[in-house]
Amino acid sequence: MTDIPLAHVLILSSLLFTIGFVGVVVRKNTLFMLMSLEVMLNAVGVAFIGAGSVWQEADGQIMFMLILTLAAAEVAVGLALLIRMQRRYRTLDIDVLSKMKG
Amino acid sequence: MSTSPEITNSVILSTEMFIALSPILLLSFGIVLSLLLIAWRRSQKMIALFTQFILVITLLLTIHLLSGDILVGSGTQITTLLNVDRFSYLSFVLICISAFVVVSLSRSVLKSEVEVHDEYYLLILLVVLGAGILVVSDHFASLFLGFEVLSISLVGLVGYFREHEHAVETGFKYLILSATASSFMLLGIAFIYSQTGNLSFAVSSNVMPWSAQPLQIFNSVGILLLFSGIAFKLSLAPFHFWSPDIYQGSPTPITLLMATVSKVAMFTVLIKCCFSQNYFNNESFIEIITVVALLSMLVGNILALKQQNIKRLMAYSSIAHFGYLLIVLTVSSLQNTEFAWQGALFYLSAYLLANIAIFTVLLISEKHRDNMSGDRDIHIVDWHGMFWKNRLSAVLVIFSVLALAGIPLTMGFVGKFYLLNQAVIFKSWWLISGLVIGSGIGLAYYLPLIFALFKDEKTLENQVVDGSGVYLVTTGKQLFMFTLLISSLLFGIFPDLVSQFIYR
Amino acid sequence: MMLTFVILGLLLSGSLAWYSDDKPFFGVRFQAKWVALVAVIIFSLIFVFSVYLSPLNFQTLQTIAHVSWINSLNINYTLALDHLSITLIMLTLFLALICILVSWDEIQEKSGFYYFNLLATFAGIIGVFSAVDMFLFFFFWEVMLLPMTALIAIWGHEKRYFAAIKFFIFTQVSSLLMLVAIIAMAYIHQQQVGDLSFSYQDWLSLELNNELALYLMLGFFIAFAVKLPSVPFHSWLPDAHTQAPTAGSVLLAGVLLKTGAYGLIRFVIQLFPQASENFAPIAVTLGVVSILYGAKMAFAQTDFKRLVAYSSISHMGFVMLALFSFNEIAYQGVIVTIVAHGLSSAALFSLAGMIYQRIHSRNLTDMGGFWQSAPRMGGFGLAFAAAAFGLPGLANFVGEFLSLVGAYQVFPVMVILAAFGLIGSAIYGMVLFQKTFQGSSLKTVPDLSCRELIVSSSLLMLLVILGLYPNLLLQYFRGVIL
Amino acid sequence: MNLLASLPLYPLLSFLVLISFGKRLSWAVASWLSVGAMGLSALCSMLLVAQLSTSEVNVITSHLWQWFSVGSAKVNVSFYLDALSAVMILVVTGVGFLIHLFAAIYMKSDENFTRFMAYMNLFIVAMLVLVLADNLVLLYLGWEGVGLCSFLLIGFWYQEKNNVLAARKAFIVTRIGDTAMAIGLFLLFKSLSSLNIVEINQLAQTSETFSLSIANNEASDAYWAALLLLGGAVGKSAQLPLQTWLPDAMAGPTPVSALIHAATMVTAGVYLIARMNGVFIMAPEVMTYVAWLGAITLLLAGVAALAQTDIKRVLAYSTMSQIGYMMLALGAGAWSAGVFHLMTHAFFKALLFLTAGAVILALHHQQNLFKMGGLLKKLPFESALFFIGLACLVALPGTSGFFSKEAIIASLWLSPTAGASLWWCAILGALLTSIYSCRLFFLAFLGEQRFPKDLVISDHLETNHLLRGALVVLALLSLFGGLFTIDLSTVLPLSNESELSPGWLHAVAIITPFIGIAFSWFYFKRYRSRDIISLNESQSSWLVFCRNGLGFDVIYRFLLVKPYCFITQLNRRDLFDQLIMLSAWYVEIWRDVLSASQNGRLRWFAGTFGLSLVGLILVVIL
Repeated sequence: MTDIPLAHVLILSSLLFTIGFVGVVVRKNTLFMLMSLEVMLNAVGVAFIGAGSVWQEADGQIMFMLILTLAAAEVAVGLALLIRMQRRYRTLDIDVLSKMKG
Repeated sequence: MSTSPEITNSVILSTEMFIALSPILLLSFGIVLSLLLIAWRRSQKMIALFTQFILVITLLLTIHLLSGDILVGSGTQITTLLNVDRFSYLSFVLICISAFVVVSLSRSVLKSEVEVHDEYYLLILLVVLGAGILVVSDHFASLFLGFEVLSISLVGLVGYFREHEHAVETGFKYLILSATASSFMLLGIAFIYSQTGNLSFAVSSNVMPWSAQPLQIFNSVGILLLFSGIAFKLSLAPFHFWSPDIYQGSPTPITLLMATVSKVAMFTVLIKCCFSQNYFNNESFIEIITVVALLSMLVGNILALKQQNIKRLMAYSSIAHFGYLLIVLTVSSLQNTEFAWQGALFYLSAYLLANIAIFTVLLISEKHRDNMSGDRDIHIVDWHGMFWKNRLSAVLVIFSVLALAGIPLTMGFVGKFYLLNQAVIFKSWWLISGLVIGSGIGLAYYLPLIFALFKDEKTLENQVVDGSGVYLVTTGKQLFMFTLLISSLLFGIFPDLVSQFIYR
Repeated sequence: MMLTFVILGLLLSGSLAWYSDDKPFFGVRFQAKWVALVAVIIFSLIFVFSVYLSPLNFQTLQTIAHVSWINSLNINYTLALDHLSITLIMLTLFLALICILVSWDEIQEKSGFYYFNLLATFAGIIGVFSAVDMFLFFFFWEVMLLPMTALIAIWGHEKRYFAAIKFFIFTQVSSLLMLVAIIAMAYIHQQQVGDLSFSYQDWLSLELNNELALYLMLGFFIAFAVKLPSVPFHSWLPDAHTQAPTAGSVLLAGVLLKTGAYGLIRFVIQLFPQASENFAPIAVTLGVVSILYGAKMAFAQTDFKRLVAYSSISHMGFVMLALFSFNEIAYQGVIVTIVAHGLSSAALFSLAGMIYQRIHSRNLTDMGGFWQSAPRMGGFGLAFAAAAFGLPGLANFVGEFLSLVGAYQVFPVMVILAAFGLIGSAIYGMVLFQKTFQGSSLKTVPDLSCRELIVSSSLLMLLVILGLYPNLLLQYFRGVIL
Repeated sequence: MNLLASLPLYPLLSFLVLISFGKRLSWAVASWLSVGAMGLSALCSMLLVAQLSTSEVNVITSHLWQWFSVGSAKVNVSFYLDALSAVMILVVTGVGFLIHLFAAIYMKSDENFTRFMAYMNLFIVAMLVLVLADNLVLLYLGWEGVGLCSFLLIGFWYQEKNNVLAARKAFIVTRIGDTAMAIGLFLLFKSLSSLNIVEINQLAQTSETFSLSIANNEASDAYWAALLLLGGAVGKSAQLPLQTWLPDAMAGPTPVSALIHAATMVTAGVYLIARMNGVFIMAPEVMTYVAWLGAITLLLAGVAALAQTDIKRVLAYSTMSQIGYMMLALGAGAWSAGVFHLMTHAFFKALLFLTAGAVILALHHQQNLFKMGGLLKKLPFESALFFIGLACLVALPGTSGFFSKEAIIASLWLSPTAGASLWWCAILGALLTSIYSCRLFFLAFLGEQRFPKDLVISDHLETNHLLRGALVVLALLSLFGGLFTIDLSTVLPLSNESELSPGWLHAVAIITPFIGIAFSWFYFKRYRSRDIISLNESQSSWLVFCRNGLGFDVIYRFLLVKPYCFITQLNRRDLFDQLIMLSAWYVEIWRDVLSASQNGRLRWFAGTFGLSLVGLILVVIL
């Protein structure tokens, strides 16, 4: 059992998570926002796998399976909305969607 | 995508557990049946009636279970994932009531559309199912599952009316933000799991295995991340930015659904998680709770000050109200969690009643204005002089706004009284002063709303409501409004009617 | 039981007035104001007779009604009366008559709802004066506010919404502090005696350590200082008065300020004797400051009602000064001042209402020389202004004299400062009277109608009777040692 | 209801009748009612005085009802007649009756005549209550009632602006005095725990704590109580600090000036000090203050009277100086001399005012002395009466003024609390009095006729026998008033005439008036010579300064009135209100900031998610 200390796994997943988060915040194109969402979810998957392996339990991996299904569902709905946005606003720039204010 | 547990062998699910879980099972069975119904005959009225039927049956079943003695004490544990006790089913009752109201209200909204909207009702049932899972969950996995069922189906509902101008914007915002929030929550769960090794709420201190030494930092950051995910859903202060836009953009019944069902479910699961993990003696967690509560009390009230759009105003006021509710979490010891639960449930029912009333009147005035062309949102100026034109809805709005403001004679005051009781017992002076200042500022926007009902300037500058302004309200709606008014007054003056039902 | 009957009766008759407003009823066009008038007369008679005939000795608190309400927190609906609350309830019922008579033909549109609100406020006030269970007291304390705010907001003058909001927020926030104090007291009672109780009588027996008692006392004191407007929290009163309809300001000045004084007597002085004893110097300075500040501000006003509002702040300063000197003579002075100020400020505001109905302005600059065309109104105006600045022979003087003599025993320097308030009151009394009635007459004003005559003469008669024979009132308060 | 209780009842009843019926009563009915009521009370007071002199216990009391009780001390509405108040009620009702008679005719043409007579009656009621009160609170009631009536009567013609201002000024200045007296009452109650006048006078002597000078500061209770009572007296009797209101009070009709500002109200202060002699005796320093106060007012008023042009203002200043004499007498301990002078002064000052009123009415409301002149020929009757009045004022030997003024001046030299210097002030005052009286007489009656020739003297006053009778009675009273020897020994402590003051004092006192007359005969030759037609008052700055009351008005306006108005205007918008509005504005600012943060951009919302997480972590760590 390659004894990678738990801290390293957690730090890796946190880094990956922050990369994904920054991707959501910075990217202007909606498609890339969805992609960075995926990155964040996968980062969490890594954390779960790491934690699961430390405790020698399958819970972590089951949770990862659930996260995968979640990611799939979200992307499906996200892409559907993407198409609607493209048809309605002819652009994928996210800042078009900011009419409600105050 | 509900997993129906009957397939696995029965040793896991004894009959007694089966009975305890029966309302949620009935609900999921109902969803499957409505899918079949859609496949058989697509008629708008049929699916609406069927959904209402399902919700009523679930409600009756839950009430029957509550009056029975199965759920006494700490409740029955169903597999490690779920734990059913009195309080979860009490909040499930609240959820079913508000879902039933949402369904009956949206029948009139959907009637004006041309094609059949059966998936609308299906999504609402899914939301209720998600809330049901959340309410009884005792394990992070069930928490996660319920959370996701709730959020994904809400995304569908929020952008339902495609041709509304903000539909896409609302859908997208809700999707991205709830996805981020759920990933933050998951990260938190991962960190907690990595430290404690068990995902269920029940506290078990199994020892750290050989190599990794316990990293206390990850545990507290994990709790914080978990709380931030839940706080997002409850639109508490620092994470509240999404709620005004989503409340304004989505169709009114769905706003009501979000304001009531999703928040009640999330709050119940937050209390269950905190009390079972006894986070309350974790000093930093209490600190976070106090900061977030203070922030949301102040930010929620201050933002609502000059708000003219009624939906956004309701969003801000719900931020403030859940800020008040957080006082319940600052419990100091295990045995008075009972008292905290009672306070929370009473306050939630008062909040629900007030929101349902205001949104019903909002829907009526919206329906009236729709056939007057222009689907701009309802602003306070549209409600001018409503007291002199149709008195019942105006009186209803007055009493529900007073309930939100926490003035006696209404249920809201007794709820606030319980919260204050809680706060004074545990000497959380900061929260008390936050509550006092918050309700002071709150009056600055609740009162103009009430006075607007009395204003009857003859010269309405932006002529939105026609001269007569008298809405034609179906007798059913009037009866419904009358019951709402009577119940809010009755429970306000005689709170024992509700509390003896809770306290058994 | 009769007190609940009076309160509910007032509420029901209010809704009856609202419902039956100008609807044909057996052929006669029913008028809300007649319903209201008849109802108030009936209920005040009921109250007077039942108090008169009841065997209870009202020297101490006698519980009238006791029904359990929220039994989970051991809150029950208990009403009790003693001489203080009987006097104040009688003052309220008398001023109820005055309010209805004053707003007889001032309120034309939506009069049904108007009289509902008026009667509901009276019901709330009677509840406040008689509630003994602290939760019930708080309940009535807030219920009394709702119709009052509606009165100001709907039938007020130009800036009515702002004034109504300011009035409501001021009282609401301060009464929330009181609610916190009430709950804290209930829990102390639970710790010391075992069971949770909100009843005032049980609390009297609690002993609290000094520091905690001071905070609790402050919680109550701030709520009542806002209602009895003492200086730092007084700024809602002038706005509420100027914008309220006549009956509203008569009610506000005549009775609502007295709930503050009643609260101070009942729930601050008697509940926390030791804490208020060592809080007394601050409270007395507050009282003196509000006397002088009220008089100074009253002199600077050009609006009739605003001037009278500031004068009530000054008068209530005397109450605060006398109350916190813990002297038996001063306590009697407080009782007389409360009743006298209730009558004299109600009189001045009804006068303001009469003038407003004639010239549709409250500004002193467009008044002048009314004595020429309205001698009777001038006479009454002079008498009421004289009452305001404490002319002996009228009730205010007896109150002020007793308060100052009593307070002098304890705080001589403060009383000397307060005496400058007497000069200040003379100055604004002169300004008020001379600017309206003397000087060159710009417009001719019709003299008092017979209704207005009844109102003014009844008020004046009471002021003179109390002025020349105050024992009528003081005999009940002999030997009440604070 | 014995006789004493009925004394104030008659004018009260006539006041109520006049007020309630108002304009509906004709002149005849109204005047009969009011003058009749006055006559009745005058008669009643004479009977009472007669009853008093015969009764051996020389006190008559009548208790009406108990007003209220201050702790153990009972404050009740009851009247107390002894020698001192007997003198006062004689003066008040006697002179009051004659003035009412004159006023009924004088004010005949005024359209709110009934209101005027009602106020006059109310004034008499208040004065009687003041004089007969047996406790200080009832006295205070009379005291304030008198102040209110003087306010109403000064501002009777309220159309003109300056009448209104004069009335307000009179009321507020006297109110300042009243407040001082009220504080005196509180102090007296605190130290002697009784408010009854007779008790206070006895207790003051007996109780040791009262006059004991407390160790640290030397002022004892008696000192402060006496000083405060003096403040009240000074306010009402227009003495030095609070005297500016009296000259302006001449804005009211002349009978008002006669009744209130000569005979009765202004003497209330003297009565108060005389009545509370028990307290004053225990504080000798305050007695000297009273004396010095009287002396200084005496001189100031004399100087001011010299420079006046209006006939009524001259008389007003002369009243002020004569009251200064009374204060001087009381300060010096010559109690009965002071009260005696009060009585005689009431007679001749009422005579002077009424004749001046007759002259003013005859010249169609001309009050300026420099527009009169040569009236001896035109109005012989009035000039004779005026001459008699002036004679008594100047204290020519034989007149009542002579007896009373001599009594005062004689007792000054040896009295412990007064001294030689005060005696010289009194003499100087007598000199000044004689000078301004002669100036007044020469200007008004001798010299050339300075009013337009064709002015027909309105004679309806001339022919009225009733009026003339009243004036003659007053003249007789002022001439032979001195002969009534009123015996006040029972009430007031005896002053020490035992050892003889040096012989020459008496002579000097008698000669001074003649010196003054001689001096003014030559100095004012221009005024009385027949050929000078136009005379106008000199506008030299010094004379104008004196004419305006020696600058007190200016000082007070500059020191008190202006700053008070400035402060009130400065803070018109109520500082505390601003503070509250400031906090509301602060919340407003926060609202704008937060609503700007709701800018609707999705990326910003996600960003805030991360930011708030970092923030919360910081909170946890700190």
